[in-house]
Amino acid sequence: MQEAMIKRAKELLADGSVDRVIGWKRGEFTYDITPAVFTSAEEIDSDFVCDDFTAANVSKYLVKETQKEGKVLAFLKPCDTYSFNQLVKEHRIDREKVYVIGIEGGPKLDIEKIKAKGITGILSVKNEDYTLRIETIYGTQTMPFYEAVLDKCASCKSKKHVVFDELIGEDGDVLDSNRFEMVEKLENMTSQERFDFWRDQLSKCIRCNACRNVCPACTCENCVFDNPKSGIDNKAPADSFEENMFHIIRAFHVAGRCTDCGECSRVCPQHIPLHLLNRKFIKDINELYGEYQAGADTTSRAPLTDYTKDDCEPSVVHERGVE
Amino acid sequence: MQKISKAKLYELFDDIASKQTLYIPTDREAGAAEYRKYESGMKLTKELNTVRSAKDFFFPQTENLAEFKIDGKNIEVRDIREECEDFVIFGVRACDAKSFTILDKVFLCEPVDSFYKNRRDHGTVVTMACKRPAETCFCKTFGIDPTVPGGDVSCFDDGESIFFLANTDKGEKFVESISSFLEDGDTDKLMEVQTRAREIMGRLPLAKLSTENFGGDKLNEYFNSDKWAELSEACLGCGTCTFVCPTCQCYDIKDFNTGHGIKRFRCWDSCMYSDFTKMAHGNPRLTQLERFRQRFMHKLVYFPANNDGEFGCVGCGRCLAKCPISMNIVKVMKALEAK
Amino acid sequence: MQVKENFEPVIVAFCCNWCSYAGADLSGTNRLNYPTNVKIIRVPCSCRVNPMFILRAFQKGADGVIICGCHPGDCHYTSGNYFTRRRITLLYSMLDFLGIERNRTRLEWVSAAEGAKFAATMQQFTEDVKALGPNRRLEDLRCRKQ
Amino acid sequence: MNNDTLIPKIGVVTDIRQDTPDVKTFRVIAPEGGKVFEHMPGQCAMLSIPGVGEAMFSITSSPTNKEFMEFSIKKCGCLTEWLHAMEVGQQITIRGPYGNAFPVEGDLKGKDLLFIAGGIGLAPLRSVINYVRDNRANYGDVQVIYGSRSKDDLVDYQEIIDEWMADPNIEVNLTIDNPQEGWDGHVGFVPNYVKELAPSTSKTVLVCGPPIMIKFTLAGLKELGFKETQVYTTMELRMKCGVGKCGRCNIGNKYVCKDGPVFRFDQLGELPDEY
Repeated sequence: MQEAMIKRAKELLADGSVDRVIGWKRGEFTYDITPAVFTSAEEIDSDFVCDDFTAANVSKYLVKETQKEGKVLAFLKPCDTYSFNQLVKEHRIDREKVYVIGIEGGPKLDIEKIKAKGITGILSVKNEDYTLRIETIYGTQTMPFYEAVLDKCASCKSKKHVVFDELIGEDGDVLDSNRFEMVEKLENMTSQERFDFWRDQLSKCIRCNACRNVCPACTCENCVFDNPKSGIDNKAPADSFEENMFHIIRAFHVAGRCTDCGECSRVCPQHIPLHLLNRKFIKDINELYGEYQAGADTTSRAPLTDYTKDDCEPSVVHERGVE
Repeated sequence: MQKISKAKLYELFDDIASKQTLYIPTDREAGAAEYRKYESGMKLTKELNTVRSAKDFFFPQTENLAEFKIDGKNIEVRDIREECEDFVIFGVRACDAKSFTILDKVFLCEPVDSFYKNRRDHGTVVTMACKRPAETCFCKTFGIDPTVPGGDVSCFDDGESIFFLANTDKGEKFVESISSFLEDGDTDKLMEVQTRAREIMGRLPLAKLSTENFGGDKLNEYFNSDKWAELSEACLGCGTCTFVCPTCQCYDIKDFNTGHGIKRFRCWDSCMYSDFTKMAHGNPRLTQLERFRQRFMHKLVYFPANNDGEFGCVGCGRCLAKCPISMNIVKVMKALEAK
Repeated sequence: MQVKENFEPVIVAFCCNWCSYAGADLSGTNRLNYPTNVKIIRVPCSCRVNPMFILRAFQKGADGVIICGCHPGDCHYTSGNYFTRRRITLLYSMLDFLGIERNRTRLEWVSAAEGAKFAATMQQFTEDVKALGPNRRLEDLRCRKQ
Repeated sequence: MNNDTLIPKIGVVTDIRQDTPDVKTFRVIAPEGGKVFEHMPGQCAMLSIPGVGEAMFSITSSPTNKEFMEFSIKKCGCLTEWLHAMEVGQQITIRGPYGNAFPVEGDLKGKDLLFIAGGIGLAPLRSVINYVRDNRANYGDVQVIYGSRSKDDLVDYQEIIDEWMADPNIEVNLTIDNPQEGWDGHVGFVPNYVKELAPSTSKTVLVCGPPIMIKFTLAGLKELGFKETQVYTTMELRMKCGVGKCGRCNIGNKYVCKDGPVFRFDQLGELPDEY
């Protein structure tokens, strides 16, 4: 697929259809891939990469890119197309300035999961028929491909591109995923158990803001947590309350807009399962206000900017089974 | 050298912990280690290093500086400092141990930061030599030998025993205090382990990375480099690199109104944040390019310019592993060097 | 959770200016009692209540937070309380998900004519929160009074 | 434990003077009377209202004033709005002094001095001017060129009229940006006025004002034949600690709070253009 992408990117650059290409750039090692903008065929030839580690969602970069002159070619995986659509819907991306090529999605690999197996000194990772052959300074190791798949890919919601100008490879379908499994498991715990679970997780937070800054739904020019006049601006979780507040408010601010792309959990240096908060909102919205997938289209009203006269009362929360 | 058999190590930990607080690196989950207060039954991690650096012990993410009581027009300032209790950090890697000396240059120069000094005075750093460096390691670039890790006491693991070597007075005292657990040991095997580790260091992917093109005299050369735009393009402006970095020491001072007083605290801050230098009348670092440049210029040029050529990086590799977009100091160094 | 002998909770009530605040007023003029634990914050409309307000109330020492607005369909601004309903339902659900006791939060529709309902609601809510004891799970330790 | 510079002292505001529509000058003393600490002209102090914020302000009074310190503060942000809302008797917190000072006891001694200020930029220079006036024998000619948007925006106008202009030992040239009723002085921007006055190049210049004014003034001075080594200025960037540790006020490897705020232009020229 990488060859086809490079070929197409160079064609489109050469005939002037696009001025820039946004994709991924090779790093020092086999896995440290950086999103990058390419402007020439030479750059693409030497650095462009699309492989098992190109998990980064590039759609948020298009907010800045479409503010510049000229047209940009973006390679979007199915999950990225949802984020892209949502940003178009919110008028953050100028659709006219982007040429979207849909590419096949994951599953992509999580280097941290490989390292968690005690594998270190990694020189290369090769997928040989769904067994990873990992060359290291300390010799060759193998592990099953599926044990190293990113969490966000393991619970993939859709292989369908909701927006594209052309496709490389096949388009897939919306999947019947198990993505709410963990949310359900937590819902069935007692309140104390849930509290302990989240305290344990959120206490790891170092407030690096990676989750916020990578999130394609977080595109505010000035975040409420950076605004000294909001009264809640803070740079460090000085108290457990602030850890909770940051994540509750952040999840709330993207509720109904979060496409469940899973980037927040992918980038968290402390492995906090932040996507569970977003999924809880998605699950609630689906159950209480009807199925809704943010980013699936650019026209429907978002659940939190909409209402019906016979919506349920908040007392549904109090009437749930387990306390 | 004095040693203890690995089988008896936890007995030693129990003993140390009965006298003062002991912190050891332990697994929080597979692949993620952190320093925790030792309690019986806790096991040392097999990971090379912790996710967060050890700087927290001396420069915690948040700490209270003072308290204020406000009564009408009057303010009362309360000095809430207390003498810190003695503590021991076990298993610090050479890179982190070196980071303390870099932090010392900032916090212990005049005017001395008493909050930092208080902790530094009461903490004993027991380091552990590296045997299995990771591909992201490049401490050698900054002149660190991870097989001789420094700190107050250096520890070496030859597979069967842990050897203790005191480097400072504080270290001597510590080794003295645990002498009943130690016996004299033969270091032949240890030398083998060391030689092998050094040999691996030489084969690491980043082994050839050098600082020769960097230093305090390179300010104008690199500040105006046209590489910054490309390098900073993908930067998210998050603070992951700064917060996992053992040498990043920028902080913010903030007030919190508790409803019955004001707590003034300081917390880590990141030069990558958009409001880091924002003032009422403007911001000298308006775009991510300037902020990104600041971080790397500080480590590679400004810091050595102010500190006799010492670099503000120890090559621990945390930013390589943790940056959400995998942009890091190694890529920056290589890009700037390329003519 | 252990309930302290003489624990008196702090209840923050966000009341919409047009209905519930007037309802509170009416309960006062009718000399109906409601607990002094309740601190009323008047808001122009229940949909003015930002989720942050609720969290901040807990941070600064509230043990329970109740939002009162016009009955659905009666909003002074036509549809404000419909948005409130969705928003607050989701927020309460999220707080529940994080393990915050669900009886610390409530939403009630109280009209300007329902002075008695206001007093009864506050009475009941205060009792419920009292039974839960002090807010510990969503507390800012720095704000705790020594 | 020793005193830590980060733990502030108390200052009492004993006088508040409305200088211009958006500048007030605050007089601060220690609760027990006298100054909270000694300083040199050009140095700064961290003022704060706990719960609101803390910021760096230059000390506008001269060190020769042994009774109090003064701060001229323009209302432009969160903290300054609070400071402007203060009443006499209010306590604030204060720590310092921070930064270097104008070399009044070094390179400036015996020299002819030219002060060029724009708007609130007079605040740090006023400290030097009054210091020089009180140690008049140590310095040569003294000339002050000061401009503002309007007559109302001239900080410390009363002191300028009553004391400086009445002082035969210094020459004061005032200017305002636009003509105004009741103003018969010079009208025009400071950089142009400097060129018109064409001061002797033997003078050492101390300049402070908005960045754009400094830029054009420096260019004008160079045209007149001044060298960069003759011109001093004072900088301001966002600061938190005041002692070169919090890491945000650096220009290149120099910290404005510690190595500055006073820089000579040739020193500044060696630093990257990031301020």
